[in-house]
Amino acid sequence: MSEDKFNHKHNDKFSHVLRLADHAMILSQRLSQWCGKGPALEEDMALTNVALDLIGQARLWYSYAAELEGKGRTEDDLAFLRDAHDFHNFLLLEQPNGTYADTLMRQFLFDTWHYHYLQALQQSSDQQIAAIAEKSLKEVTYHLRRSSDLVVRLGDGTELSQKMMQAALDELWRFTGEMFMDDEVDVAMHEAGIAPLPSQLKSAWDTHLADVMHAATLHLPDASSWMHKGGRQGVHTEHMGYLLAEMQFLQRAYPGAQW
Amino acid sequence: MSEDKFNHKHNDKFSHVLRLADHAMILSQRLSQWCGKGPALEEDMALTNVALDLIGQARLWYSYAAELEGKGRTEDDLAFLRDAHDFHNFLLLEQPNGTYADTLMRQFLFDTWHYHYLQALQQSSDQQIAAIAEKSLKEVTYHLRRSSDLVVRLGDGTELSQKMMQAALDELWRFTGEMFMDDEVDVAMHEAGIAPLPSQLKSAWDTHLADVMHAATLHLPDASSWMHKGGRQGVHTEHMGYLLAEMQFLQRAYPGAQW
Amino acid sequence: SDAERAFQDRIDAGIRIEAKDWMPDAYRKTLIRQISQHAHSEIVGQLPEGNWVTRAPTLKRKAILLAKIQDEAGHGLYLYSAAETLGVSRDELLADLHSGKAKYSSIFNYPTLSWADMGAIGWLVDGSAIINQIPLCRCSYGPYSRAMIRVCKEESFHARQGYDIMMALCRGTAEQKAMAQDALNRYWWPALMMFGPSDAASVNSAQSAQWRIKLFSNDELRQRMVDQTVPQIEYLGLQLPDPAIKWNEERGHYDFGDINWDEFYQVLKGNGPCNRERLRTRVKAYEDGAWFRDALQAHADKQHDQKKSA
Amino acid sequence: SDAERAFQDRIDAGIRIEAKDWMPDAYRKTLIRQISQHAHSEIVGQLPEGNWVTRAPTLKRKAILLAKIQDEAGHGLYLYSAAETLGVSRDELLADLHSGKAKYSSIFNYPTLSWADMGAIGWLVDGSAIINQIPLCRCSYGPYSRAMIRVCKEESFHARQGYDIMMALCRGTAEQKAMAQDALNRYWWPALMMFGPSDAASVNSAQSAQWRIKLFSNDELRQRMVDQTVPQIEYLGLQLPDPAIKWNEERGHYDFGDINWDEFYQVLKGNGPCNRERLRTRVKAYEDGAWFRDALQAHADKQHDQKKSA
Repeated sequence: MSEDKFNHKHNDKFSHVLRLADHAMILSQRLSQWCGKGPALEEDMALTNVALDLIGQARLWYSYAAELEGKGRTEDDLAFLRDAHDFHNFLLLEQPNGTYADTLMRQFLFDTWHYHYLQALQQSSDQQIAAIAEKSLKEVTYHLRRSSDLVVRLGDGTELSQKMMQAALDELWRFTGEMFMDDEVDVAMHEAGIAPLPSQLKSAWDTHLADVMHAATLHLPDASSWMHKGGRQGVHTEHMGYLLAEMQFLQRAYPGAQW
Repeated sequence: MSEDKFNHKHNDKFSHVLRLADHAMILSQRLSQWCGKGPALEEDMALTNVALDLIGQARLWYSYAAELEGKGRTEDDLAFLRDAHDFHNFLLLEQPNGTYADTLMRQFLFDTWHYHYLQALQQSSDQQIAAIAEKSLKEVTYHLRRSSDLVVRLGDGTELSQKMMQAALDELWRFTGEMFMDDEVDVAMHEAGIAPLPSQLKSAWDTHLADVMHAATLHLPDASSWMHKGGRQGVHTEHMGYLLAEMQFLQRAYPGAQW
Repeated sequence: SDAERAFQDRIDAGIRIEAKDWMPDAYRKTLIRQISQHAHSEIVGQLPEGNWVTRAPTLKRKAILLAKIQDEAGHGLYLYSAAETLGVSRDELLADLHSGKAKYSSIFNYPTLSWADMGAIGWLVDGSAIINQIPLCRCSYGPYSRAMIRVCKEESFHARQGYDIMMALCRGTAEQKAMAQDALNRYWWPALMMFGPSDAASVNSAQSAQWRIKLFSNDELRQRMVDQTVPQIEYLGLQLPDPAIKWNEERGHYDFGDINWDEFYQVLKGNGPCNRERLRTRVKAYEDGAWFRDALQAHADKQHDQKKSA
Repeated sequence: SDAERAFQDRIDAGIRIEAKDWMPDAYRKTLIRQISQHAHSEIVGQLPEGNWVTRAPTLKRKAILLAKIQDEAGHGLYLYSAAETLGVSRDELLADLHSGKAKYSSIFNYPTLSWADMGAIGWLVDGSAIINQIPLCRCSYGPYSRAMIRVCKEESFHARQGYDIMMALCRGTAEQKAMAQDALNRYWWPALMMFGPSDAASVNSAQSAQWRIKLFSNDELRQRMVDQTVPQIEYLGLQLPDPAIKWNEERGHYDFGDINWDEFYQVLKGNGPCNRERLRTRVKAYEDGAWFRDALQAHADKQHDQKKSA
């Protein structure tokens, strides 16, 4: 464990920004594993585009987090030199790509949260956060439109595609709960007028999900089913360590080198 | 690239021992990926046992290599702090596990080489090398007996198993050529009476392969087909980087720590 | 019945029941359930450790971990064999595991998130297992008791090796010590839960006690684990993972906090962090291995036919 | 025939041929082969770079590499579209790729073994591609020439980015510089081979030249690449990857060593280091994606039916 987890609890704004960075970073990393292997050329391009948008957003958030921290760390230090327990992304985002149906469903479930969260974040009392949110929202609006559209077309496609999309939804559902759990960082951010409470976004998320799933002829899993949590607190799934070992190899193997 | 590749060319004995260490290390690493996932409990135990033997051998070779180098590096430094281009194992050994048929065929092809190489190495003019070879040979004799036996039983098993074993053989064949290519290190070692020339082992290898494949009702691929090479010179396949990123993570992420 | 009375008399006299002896159906069934659950735990228990074997930080640690995982497969073998003496095949037992009908220890549904978890598992999980199993070396069913003797011997090695990993981390860098603390915090409660529900909520205990296949209550064993482990935590210089832990002079035991039984039952129901992954991995291994087992059988049949016709 | 003569006259007059124009069958076939081979190269070419995108050393480099890979998919799209104007579908072209009937640039059958390879590919491979393609911006077939104009514009970015990676490595640590040298050594000869066999061994060149779909000989373009690259190597402070490289005052060009054409033909025959992996990856991607493409089609059909019945 690095110092992050133990010494920075006081710095809630740093934690908050870092979480947003980690969400974008880890999902971008997963998406980039599809490069050149998508189901159609147009899809390869679109998915790479989302990965690119997210890495751009991660860079903005990491840079701001580094500034807030004020210890001279860079965006690359934050991305490449923290171990798993210091990453604060949702468990959903680190899940393996699975089939393309799993990848798209993961994207849709996150895009819906991301869209509503950024929308609220535009009203942040922190000008920098509001500005990054506004810029990101332009991209995420497109991400959400795209993934919603694909979920509908693939849900209401063939028998096989419906089955695959339903299986993806059922598989990933247990990771959606933590997106709406408020913790002390959230409460502090909300009280400071910096960010919305995640729990406040749940009904908008539910509504969009219900609409899309209806059009997609997919069934929403039981809302009361057991939900996993821990990602934002640094308690991940076993997939996270492998993801980072690969992602961080060069920075770890050649410490201090400029690239 | 570290200094290894560029400054140690003169130290042929170091290179030679390091190659033996790397063969054992990398194959052991691949085998350990099967832990708890084998096709039968007895098989899990046996395969883990081979992985254990190999890691034991790797430790002996690395320790001796470190001693020969005389720069204060340890067995762990050699295993965990070199990048891919400084590893000198056969390409065959770094290939992904594939199906269990692929794993067994890779094992058999290597065991046959390993057995004959170690047997010759017992006569090394270097006492330490002869001693490690003798100790290793006891284990490898069992490895070869086991993998030969399994190749026969699975080749001459069901239609499916025969097909799978044949496919494994066809797939891995192109990596067997470099086991018998003499390079400058081999020539120097041979001239010093330290090791056999790899090319000298080819006919014993061929004979054992022919016997086993005959009993296994499998067909040997064309002997003149194109062979890949490069592993012993540090030019690997794309799989190697991923294998090392995973294997070396902790040593890289926590430099200098004692475990 | 007379047979049942005679059976219980033998048990009370400390005479071992052997496979060929008459035994009540319920005794047989309870044993099959208990032994197979234990066997399944050994097999599934390879997975959380297998998760770090490719990332072990030194060659020596890697070798020790490999040997441990190999031992676990061996324990699985003894235990399936012990269960088989009761007239059930390994394939039947595995089918129950794969369908979710049979259970394995819930502890293996927790993820291994750092190298320190290899220490915590050896120390706390094998430690608890030993406390559970030592009494079973004296249980009434001969094949089970003999299997337990072998298992316990090896597991005490594993527990010591786990503690050794923790020691190295606690003597290491601040980051390493934090890693050890985190592993202790995450594994402490699940390890306590390994002893099962509290006596008040425990079913079938009385009958099992009478049959001498359960020799101490869950709560007694759990207390033994806490009493044994707290001084070890202190020796490591780690913080206690439960603020309620306190020496109770009067009881001569450590008091400790309330266990979150809701979590226990959620994990049991399949909602633990890794239930799906663990079972899926085992089922996949078994299904992917079908061709292999079939082929060995087919080859053996061919050999047999050849011998007959020769 | 008259049509053929008129066709050739238009070409000689520098007038572009368009999709709807009459053209000789052989012209059409040659173009389909050439354009689709180029398209396939873009698609397969994503893979060696995709191999490092998850391991890029900085966020900025990762973003640049992602953008490059995306551009390549885009080039594939333009080029398949250009080929489609000649009356062949993308699925037919892909089927030929997957069966091994159609080729792609052999350079992508070499492995990417270090981060420096991302530099070498941008610099040497895209650099060579541009030298090949710039003349094609003026080729006789309109859709192809227009696609080439777009492609070349983006590829000159890629080449510069690749050189920038090499610069950073050569200014970096000794290890980084060694990495750059190693990448140059491994990619140099394959990059020279990208221009195809030497003119003496080249088939169909005369006809293609007459049709203005091949405007310079392989050897001319190869010489251009060497002349352009040697000073860059020197500027980077790297050693020349070929001891025979030497400025020839008389020719006004660099001399260089003999190319190992045996290796070239082996790679072409499928024996390159990664031929199997690359093709297998693409075939798997296509097959795994069938459900996706089918579903989008099925959905579109449903929408269409609804509109009709509404």
